[in-house]
Amino acid sequence: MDITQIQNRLNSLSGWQAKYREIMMLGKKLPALPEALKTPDALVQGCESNVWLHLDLDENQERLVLIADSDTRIVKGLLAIILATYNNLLPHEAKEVDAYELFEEMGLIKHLSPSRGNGVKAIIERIKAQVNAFQ
Amino acid sequence: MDITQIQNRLNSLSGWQAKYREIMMLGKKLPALPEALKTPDALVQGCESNVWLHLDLDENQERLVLIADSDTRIVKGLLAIILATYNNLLPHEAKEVDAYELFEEMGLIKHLSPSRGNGVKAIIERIKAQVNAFQ
Amino acid sequence: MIEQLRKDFPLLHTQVDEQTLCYFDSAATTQKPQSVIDAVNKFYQQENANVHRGAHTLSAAATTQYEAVRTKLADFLNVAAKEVVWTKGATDSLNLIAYGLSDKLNKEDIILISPLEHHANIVPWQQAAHRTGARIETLPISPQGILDLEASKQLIKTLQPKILSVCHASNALGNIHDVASLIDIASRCGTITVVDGAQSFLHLRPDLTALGCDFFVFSAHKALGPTGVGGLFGRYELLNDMPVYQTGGEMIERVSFSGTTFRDAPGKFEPGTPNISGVIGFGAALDYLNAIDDSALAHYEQCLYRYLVDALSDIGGVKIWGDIKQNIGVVSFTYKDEHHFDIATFLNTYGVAVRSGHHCTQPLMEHLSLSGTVRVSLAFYNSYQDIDTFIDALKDTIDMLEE
Amino acid sequence: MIEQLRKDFPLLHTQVDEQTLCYFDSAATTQKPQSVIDAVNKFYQQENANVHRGAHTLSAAATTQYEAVRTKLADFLNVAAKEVVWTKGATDSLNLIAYGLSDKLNKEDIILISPLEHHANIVPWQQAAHRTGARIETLPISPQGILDLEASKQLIKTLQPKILSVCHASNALGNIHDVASLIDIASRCGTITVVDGAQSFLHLRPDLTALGCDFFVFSAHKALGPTGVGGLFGRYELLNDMPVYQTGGEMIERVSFSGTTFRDAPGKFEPGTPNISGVIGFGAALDYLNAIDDSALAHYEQCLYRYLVDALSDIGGVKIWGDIKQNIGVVSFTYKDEHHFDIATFLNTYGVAVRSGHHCTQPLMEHLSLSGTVRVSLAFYNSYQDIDTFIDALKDTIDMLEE
Ligand SMILES: Cc1ncc(COP(=O)(O)O)c(C=O)c1O
Ligand SMILES: Cc1ncc(COP(=O)(O)O)c(C=O)c1O
Repeated sequence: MDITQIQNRLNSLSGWQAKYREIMMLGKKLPALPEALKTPDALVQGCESNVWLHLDLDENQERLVLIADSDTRIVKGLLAIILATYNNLLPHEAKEVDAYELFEEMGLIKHLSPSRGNGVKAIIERIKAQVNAFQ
Repeated sequence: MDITQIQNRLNSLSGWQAKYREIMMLGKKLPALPEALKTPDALVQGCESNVWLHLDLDENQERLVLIADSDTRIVKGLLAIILATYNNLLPHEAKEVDAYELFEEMGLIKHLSPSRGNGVKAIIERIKAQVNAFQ
Repeated sequence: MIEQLRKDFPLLHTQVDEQTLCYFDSAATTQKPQSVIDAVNKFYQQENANVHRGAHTLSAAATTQYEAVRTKLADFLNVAAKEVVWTKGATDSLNLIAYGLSDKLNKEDIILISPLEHHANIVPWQQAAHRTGARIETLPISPQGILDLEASKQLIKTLQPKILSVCHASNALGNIHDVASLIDIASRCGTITVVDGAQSFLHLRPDLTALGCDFFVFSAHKALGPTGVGGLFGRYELLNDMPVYQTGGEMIERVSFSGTTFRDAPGKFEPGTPNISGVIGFGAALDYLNAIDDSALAHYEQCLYRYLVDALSDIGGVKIWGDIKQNIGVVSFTYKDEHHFDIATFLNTYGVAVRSGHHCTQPLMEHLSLSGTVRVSLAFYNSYQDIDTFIDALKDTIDMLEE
Repeated sequence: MIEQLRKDFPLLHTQVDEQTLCYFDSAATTQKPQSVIDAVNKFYQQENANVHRGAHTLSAAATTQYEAVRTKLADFLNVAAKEVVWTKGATDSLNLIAYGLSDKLNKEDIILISPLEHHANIVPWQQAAHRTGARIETLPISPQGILDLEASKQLIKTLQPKILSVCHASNALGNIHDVASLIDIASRCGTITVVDGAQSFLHLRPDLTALGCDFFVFSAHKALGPTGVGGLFGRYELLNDMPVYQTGGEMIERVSFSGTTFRDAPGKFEPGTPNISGVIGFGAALDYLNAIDDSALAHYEQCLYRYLVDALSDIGGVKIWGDIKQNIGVVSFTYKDEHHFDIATFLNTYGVAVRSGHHCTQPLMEHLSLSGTVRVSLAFYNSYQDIDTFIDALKDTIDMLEE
């Protein structure tokens, strides 16, 4: 599913039970990160649970490739949304995207606990910083 | 005025303006303590304003003689009531008297600020302690 | 009875996310009866004034009320009013005590605590140890998280600690500790004993004279009272002997640039304007507690707790941590390897409010090899219906996780 | 406008001892508008939960609200939210700062304060001086109790103090200090500047970026807010650099028996459960202040103050202390040699609530050779009628004393 499909799907569901279930399912589809890649420098600071994130350019050194994992299913689902947003974009395209705003549009930020919301923000900030470093 | 007269007079007055005025007037009738008698050991601890108190037996070593002063007029008035209660009693009579209760009966304790009420208590405690020491 | 009492707590009847709320986070903070809310309200509407040294009627009345609550609390705990100090809460109280006792510590000394302590009963002692060179040692607990009482007594005798500080009941697991018997041994060793009563105040209503401790701390917000207020009891001689902690107005006898003198306890530990409305609201909480039959209430809480433990035990994969025999009504559990946060988040979508995480007891979690648990903490205002709702929601959650 | 605003304060309409209340003790604590009382009420009835790390909706909402007030306050003071620490009040804030800056002091250093300070801005520095060997010096003031600004600037340059801590406005006399110009000089000497804003917060609404101070402290209860809460601003670098003060839950990053690490500011200074309802109530107070035209209000307060000063000056034997040109609306007076307590007690029988005594400024009183004063402190919710009532009551009182 691309990000628009995810967005439509989440918006179509009523009630937080269904939405969180869907988010969790998105997480399930994300492959687990090999233990070897769960390195300290891949850990995103500022998240309550563990979040590991790697961001790189593809073999042509063109488009973004992100892989990520978390020890909680729901955060992993949130990561799936973030990855769907950024994966495969050109760096200059990624600069135009504001995933946090997207989360806000879906009403997710308002419903997440503030520390969880700050975690999402920390992940997105980290992506932005790395994308900027590519240019 | 003896203590019963004072009590009757205060009870007959309505309103705290009149009562405090009367209390102050009682204080005015109390002679000032000579400066030489305002000694540190005459100072009663636990009062917000300065209160000096001397308690002794009369020349026949029989009846209580109290002299006291304060730098505030109202406390001096309260002292006048306390002195009227204890002066001229035999020590064993004084032991039966509870001046604090008397103040409570007149509604004065309830109306005094708590620290002022504690001051009155401290004065009475001191008198009691000294009276006990006589026996 | 309980149906009647539940009516006194307005928050229990609010809807959260269009769900009826099942509040299971009373160990974090309790809900407040209407009478407490009203007392705070009335104070601000009709009685608001600063306390102490005010000559006007409002100030005198506020002071009288404020001091009357001190006496009420002292009666509740069976100690003297002058042994009660008002603070910001249990954390503030423990900091005051750990600072105040530092003078008595040197690098030969041991501070003995349990591995079950809340961070508030660990870190201030670490700071005191750091300042003085004293050493922190911990009491023995089982792999399950239960204090080994006999071995603990033995350890106290062996170590002869200068200070023993333990919780009366664990906030993470709910375990009740037989602090009286620990204090009994410790006192004979000349140990100063501190009891963290944050969790026991409401559920066990301790008689401090019977417990025999030297210090006891609590937070009002965990016992039906307002936030931002708590207190401590200190045996007068020890209490008054401690150096001043925070300084400022009210707590002084005389200030001058050549030297300042302080009042006696409790005054010397209460600088500045106190949380007047908080204390007065807490007075209403004590009135509320005094008005209900506490043995009936304790019995009900225990029945509720049994019902919860039994229902949870029937669910395969659920593991309950801690002592389920002596417990104030807190269930800390894990389900297989699922993350506590996922479970709590799903439960919340059913209106079930639980807490998840380390519960400010990281050393304990480390001991249990857990990143955290889901914690269901009960109070007398919970109903059997609440528990049924929780169990149903948990089953749904598990189904979803297992999908 | 004022008649309208007065309606917002329920306490102003209560009767005390069958008299209509004239409340002139706002420097001790202000009255609260209904919206603040309602916010506290609503929190306990519908929103009560503990903040931080809670996965459930109520806890998340309480956390969001609590942190939003931090931002609101930061905006009010024109600083960043992470530079704001919540405390129990101004006294707690000053203790935190005096402790936190002690590391920077040694026996060569000078802490410079004014003789007009409240005990809360004296005694914590005396304690810091005691710990570190630093010396306390005071700024020059006139026999009348007015800071000599030029001589003060000169003294700062001469002494090159490590710390300068002065009140923005005096609680005993109401004098407003030109702290900006003192800070300007001090900063150039590398001095750390602390402003006690307990009295200025409400009346002067300081812009801290414009003032340029390193630290600023205040109490909510003196600015329409609840009791038991206050805060401090600290320039981030300096703030974060200070060692932790109180320790416990929330303020830690990781606790273990082998060592504990702490969060960054402001978190590291906020252990334990905060005064959540207090902060939320204070948020409503800030909303209230933000909604009214503050220049109109300040103008009104000044007119009221002039009216009061003029009326008092007409009474023979009355002496007003302090600076009547730059004043937040506090009149401290004596009448001949009469005791302040007698005057305040008589005024109280007319429903006039004033404060009498040393106002927690004993060194100032000593300087003025007074045992105390009668203090009339105004707020924007006072009326001209209040002042007329006071003046009449004072005249009656004087007649009685002169009888
Ligand atoms: C100038 C000043 N500083 C500090 C304080 C202490 O404030 P609080 O008692 O709220 O801690 C006060 C309050 O009286 C004050 O007026
Ligand atoms: C056992 C225990 N001790 C201390 C505390 C700290 O209490 P507070 O956060 O109210 O200061 C708590 C609260 O979580 C607790 O449960």
